[in-house]
Amino acid sequence: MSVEILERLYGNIYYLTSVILFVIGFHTMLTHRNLIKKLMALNIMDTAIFLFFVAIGYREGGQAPILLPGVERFVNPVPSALILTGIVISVSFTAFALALVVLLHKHYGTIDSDEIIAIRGKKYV
Amino acid sequence: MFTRDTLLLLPILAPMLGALLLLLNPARSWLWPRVVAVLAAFLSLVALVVVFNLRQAGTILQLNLLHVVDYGLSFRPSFLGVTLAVTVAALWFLASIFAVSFLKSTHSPRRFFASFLLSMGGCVGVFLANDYFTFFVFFELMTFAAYPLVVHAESDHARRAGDIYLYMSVAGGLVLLFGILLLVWATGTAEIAPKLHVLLERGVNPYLLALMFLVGFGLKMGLVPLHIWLPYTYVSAPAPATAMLSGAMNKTGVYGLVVFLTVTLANKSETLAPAATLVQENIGLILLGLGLVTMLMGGFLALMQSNIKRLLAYSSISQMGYIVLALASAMYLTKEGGLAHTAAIFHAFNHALFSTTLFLLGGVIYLHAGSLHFDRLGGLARFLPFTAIAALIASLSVLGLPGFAGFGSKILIHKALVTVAEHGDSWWLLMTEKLFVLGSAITAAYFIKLYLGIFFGKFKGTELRYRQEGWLMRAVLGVLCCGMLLVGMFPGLAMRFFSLAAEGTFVNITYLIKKLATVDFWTAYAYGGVFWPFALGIIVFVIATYCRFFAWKYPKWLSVEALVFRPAYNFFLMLCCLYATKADGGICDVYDRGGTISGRLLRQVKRFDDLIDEGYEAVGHGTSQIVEQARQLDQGVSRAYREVGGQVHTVAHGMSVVDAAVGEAYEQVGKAAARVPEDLNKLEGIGSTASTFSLQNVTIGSLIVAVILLIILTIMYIYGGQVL
Amino acid sequence: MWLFWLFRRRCIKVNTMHDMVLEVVNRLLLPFIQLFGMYILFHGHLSPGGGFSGGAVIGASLILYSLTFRFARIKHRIDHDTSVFFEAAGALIYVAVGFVGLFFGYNFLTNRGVFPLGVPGQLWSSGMILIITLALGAKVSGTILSLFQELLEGGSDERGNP
Amino acid sequence: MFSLSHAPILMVVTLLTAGFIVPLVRKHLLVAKALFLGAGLLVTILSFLVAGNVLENGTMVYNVGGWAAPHGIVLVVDAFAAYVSLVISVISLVIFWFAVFAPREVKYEAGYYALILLLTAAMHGIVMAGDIFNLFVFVEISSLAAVAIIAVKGTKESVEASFRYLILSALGSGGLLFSIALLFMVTGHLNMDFMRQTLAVTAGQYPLNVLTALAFMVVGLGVKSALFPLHIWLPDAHANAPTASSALLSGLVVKVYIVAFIRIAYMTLGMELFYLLPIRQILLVMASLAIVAGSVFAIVQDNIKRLLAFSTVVQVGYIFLGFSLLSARAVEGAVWHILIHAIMKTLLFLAVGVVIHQSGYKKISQLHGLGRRMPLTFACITLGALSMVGIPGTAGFISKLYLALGALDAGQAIFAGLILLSSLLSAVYYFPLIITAYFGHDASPTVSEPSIAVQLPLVVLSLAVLFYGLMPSVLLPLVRQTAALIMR
Repeated sequence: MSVEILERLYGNIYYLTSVILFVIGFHTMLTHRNLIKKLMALNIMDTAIFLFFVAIGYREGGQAPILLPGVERFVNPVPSALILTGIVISVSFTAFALALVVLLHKHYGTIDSDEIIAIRGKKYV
Repeated sequence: MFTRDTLLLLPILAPMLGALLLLLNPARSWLWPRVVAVLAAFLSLVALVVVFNLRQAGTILQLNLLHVVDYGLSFRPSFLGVTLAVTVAALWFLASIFAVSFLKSTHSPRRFFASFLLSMGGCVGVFLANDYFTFFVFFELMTFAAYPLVVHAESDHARRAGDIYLYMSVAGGLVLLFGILLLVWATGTAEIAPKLHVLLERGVNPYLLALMFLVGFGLKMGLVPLHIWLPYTYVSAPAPATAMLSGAMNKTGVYGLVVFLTVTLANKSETLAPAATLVQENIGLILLGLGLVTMLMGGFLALMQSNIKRLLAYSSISQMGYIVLALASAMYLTKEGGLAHTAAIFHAFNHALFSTTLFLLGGVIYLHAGSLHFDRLGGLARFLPFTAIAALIASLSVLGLPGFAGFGSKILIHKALVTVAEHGDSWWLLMTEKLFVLGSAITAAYFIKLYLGIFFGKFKGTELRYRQEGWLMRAVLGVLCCGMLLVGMFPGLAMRFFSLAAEGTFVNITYLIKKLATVDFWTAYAYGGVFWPFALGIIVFVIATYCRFFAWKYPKWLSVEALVFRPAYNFFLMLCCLYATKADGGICDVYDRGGTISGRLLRQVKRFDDLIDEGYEAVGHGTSQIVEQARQLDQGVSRAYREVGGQVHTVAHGMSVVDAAVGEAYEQVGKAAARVPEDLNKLEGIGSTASTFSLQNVTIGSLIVAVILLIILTIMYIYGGQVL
Repeated sequence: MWLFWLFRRRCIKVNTMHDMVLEVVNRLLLPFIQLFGMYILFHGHLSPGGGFSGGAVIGASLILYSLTFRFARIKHRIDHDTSVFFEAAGALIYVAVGFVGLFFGYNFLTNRGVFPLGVPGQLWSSGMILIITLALGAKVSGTILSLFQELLEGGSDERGNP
Repeated sequence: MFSLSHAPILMVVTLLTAGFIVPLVRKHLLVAKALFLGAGLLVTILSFLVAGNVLENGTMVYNVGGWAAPHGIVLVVDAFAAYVSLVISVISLVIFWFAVFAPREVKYEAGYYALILLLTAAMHGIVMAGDIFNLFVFVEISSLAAVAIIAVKGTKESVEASFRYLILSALGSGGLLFSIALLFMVTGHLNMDFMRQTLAVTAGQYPLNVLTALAFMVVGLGVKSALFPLHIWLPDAHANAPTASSALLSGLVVKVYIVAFIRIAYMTLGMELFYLLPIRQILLVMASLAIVAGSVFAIVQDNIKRLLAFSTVVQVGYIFLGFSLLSARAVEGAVWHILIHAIMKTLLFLAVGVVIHQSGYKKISQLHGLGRRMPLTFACITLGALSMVGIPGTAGFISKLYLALGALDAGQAIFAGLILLSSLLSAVYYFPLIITAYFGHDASPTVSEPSIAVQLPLVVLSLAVLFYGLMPSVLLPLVRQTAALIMR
């Protein structure tokens, strides 16, 4: 029984890891008030999804899908290719967010979200 | 392209183009807006008369415009529609002439005349419409176009009146739209044609539909629970505008109600006849109650007013009660309701005449005496004899004395109610007739009050502004009075005419004219149908004066407004404020609670985190011990090396200089590296010590995302488990 | 990522340290890093890698360069405008290559039939892919460098003008 | 050589290329402006041609690089895509014009134009993308550009609002990517057509994947399109952006994500799922809440732009309501509303931006008597507001009519009532704007109308409001086809 569970866990180790990473990211996102940390959390979440995506295309013992003699087992190249794009997007998102944080720090003198709110005041109405 | 049917557009387009002309031309001339207004109204009237003549000759004009989506504008006036349209256009023409001299000194004449014309276009369009969509389009156009008329004075009172008018009208319009949509959905078309059987077949509740239309049209008419906008509006608008609000725009509501009740709620299927009759009778009974309440309440409230326009406004409400009574009788009597139906239309026509006259007269009085309050008026008969005579004719018309306009229609309504009582055979239907008499008596009472208060006694105001009415005003009032007298002198002729109009629309009946021919007004009068109320009215007036009833101001909390609308409005406002101030900033509040719980949860996770940290620390400690030992070993080895390599040492002395440089460099790097975490620490600030869970800004967003995600996931899993 | 120079502020001279070791080591390392980047770029169609990876490596090398040597000096060599230009040029070359297909009557970005395909496995093969990879490399390295410059300049401003 | 079949890719590429060239020529602002407007005009013409072609010959499929569907990247221009990209190109052209001629609000104009071009290109891409991953990429590009065009204003509030938007939007993208991963796992395809075919077979085998994907997608795209409880970024972001950005964001961007949602959820996952799962009810509830709560929030606003932003929340609710009612007329109404709300909200935001710039007043209570100082602008605002309320004869009436009739068709009269109720509420929050402007003492005699070039977009949009209110048949075939496509 327990062996079975372990086997299943092992079989889905990448998915499992990605979910755990995702949750870690979310946890950080929620609990930290520092904007930089929030961004890091965002990146962790992104990474989790990337891992998940790449894991879909992975095949045990597979190689890069280049037509060379002697290699017969390929991984699915599509997810990797997509994730490359995803990484680019993630990088630009992060960079942009960092630039905004710099601006925020210039305007408010802090990068703590609570303090920013306190300075800005609750202007909901 | 321009066939004879295009003629239908002219009466609508002429005033609208006039309004457009006024809006686009910013010339500040005195004459320009007035000339445009009168000419446009005249053009519209002439076109309508032509249409009316064609219709009488049997030609039915039909015009479909912009027929695009499923519903375009479509005009195909019924006989009734054309009749009322001509009436209304004539009144409008007269009122615009009146306005020319009345609005001598007021501001923004351009705005006034533009919206005057625009609402005229809307009003005429309503009467010419073939389907409810067209009807609704022009109905709304008229409502919105009349808004500037209401707030024309731009005083606080006017603005408040405008707000009430606007929001109630929008609400009423939307309810009406809902009704129309329901009708369209049920029957597939917005056409004005008998639909009751379709409704019954499709299982749509006809009462609900009737309720929606009743609210929509009743609001425009000022039926009792929906009447509160009416006094405010009528008081604040200038006299010609008020005259049209009451005399013409009110009639769109009446027309709509007539058309809906007698055409749309008519039945064409033989098999469904009993059910349809039941529905019609029930609606008739409900309307009977509504009409009575409106009539009596309007009358009582009018009795208590001390402002001419307010009194007339409540009088107008009361008169609407009469019309509803007639309509209710028509519904209740179904197949035999032709007479009642004719009575309703007839009375609507009469009301258009005399309420226009009365409100215009109110304007004259205001212009000359500078006030509308009885406290500041009196004895005007000496100064304004023409006005006094006109007012007498109009008042007697409202009362329905023989020879005046209201006479024929009131007799007919009375007859209809008597028929209802005979037909229904129950005590309270009999009471209806008695209450009708009472209502007439109250009408008589407040008109006596009005007349005595204004024209007799001593003048209580400060000074009279003008000595005489302008000749334009006199002409207009004279024409109107002549009209009223004519209608009053020959009620039979007028009735025959309106029965024709009724026959054109009211599909259930085929016998009308013959039966109506038997009505003899003058003998009916001899039976006391109208005389008694008048006598009773004098008694009521005397009693009321004796008991100082007029001085009695009913407490504010008693009014419908204070009882229903204001609490509702306040409640809504409170809801808005509570909801918006608290909720928007803190949907957070709700989430906050969820947040603390999840925060607690997360703290557990953090403890786990700490545990791992401790583990790392312990491992690190062990590692550092190992490293320490290794270092000692290393030192030993290096000592050995040093002993062995003493000579090498001297050789390498030169090298050591370089070594020192490198070391220094490293030190610098180290210092720089040390500075970086310091800076980072500074940046982090309190953030790093955030152990308490706080929800702000982005956090709220992400939390909401998470919560919604969880909710959706849960729901979907529950469902998905069942389905897939 | 030229969108960052929207947020560019006036640059203020930064006191960066002058370190011999770093300079020496970097002078040794940089050619190899860049060569490696070039390798990835040029073999984008033959082995794992390609425009983004190669461009990122080259861009990283440029960042390293500008971190190590004085900021002022990098301003002489690769200033912000240049990096922005590289970005835009990369993208435009990409589009231009795409249009070549259109001119020959094929679809946008068509490779087969327009460009000589060559023998698989050789460097000069697979048509336009190499050109595209190079263009992308230029774009990515330019972007990364301009990002870095952007953040640096924004940061300097943060200290300079409160 | 350039046959019409290339038009879809040309639309995207033109905008992108212009977006890359504009910052290069930033020293010559006149050239940049000309390029900016020229690209917009070209794309508008192309989108008209494409729409005509789609109406005539049916769906256009463009294989980028000559590779056909399952392996290559394809652009699919069906009626839906043609319709929405027509809306995007026309409205954005008007906004381009405004951005060029309106008073400056932004420091780096060329960069601002480039961002707008990029955003527009991405929107066209989202609409036309044939595979789900390219859709994602375009979604990301548009999100990034959308955040950027808020932040370029550079004020405290706008930076803060855009940061919040950025983070939430990134969260949303994460959700979307996750759902794409899950769907890819099940189907092995990224092309939407093939996905649908495969899903018909495999969805039953992996129900959990599909469900989770759907949930993530609702949340991911819900955040981006500001579906009610996820809307919290919107009011600040739209209220603090430069005028042209506000108009672009409220009028188009928010709706493009709805289009993406419809593409994936309705047209890829298939309608069968919607009848099986409660997703429709969830959307209905969220949309109704959006309509009611958004209206109530809007009522208490005094800041005009925030009022308009909350009104956008309401309108998004309308569109989702129409799509989730799942009756032909309701879907048609929602499709209408995409266009009509774009016209109305762009008009209102631009006009209000003009008013704010000319007078400096940001609050309704300050507007006393401005209607006489700026007659044309306020005439446009009045028309827009009347249309928002749904007065017959204006465009807003048409879509509300369709939505209400659709609700009745779906057998849920309560939603028809809801739509009418919200009409009343919107009267309550829009009319004070007009009334204070027209009726009241003249507070600021120095305020004057802006130049004719700035007013031109307002007039054009006002005429469009009237035009679609009176004769909506012009786009009707496209709308009908779109609705049929969605309801397939």
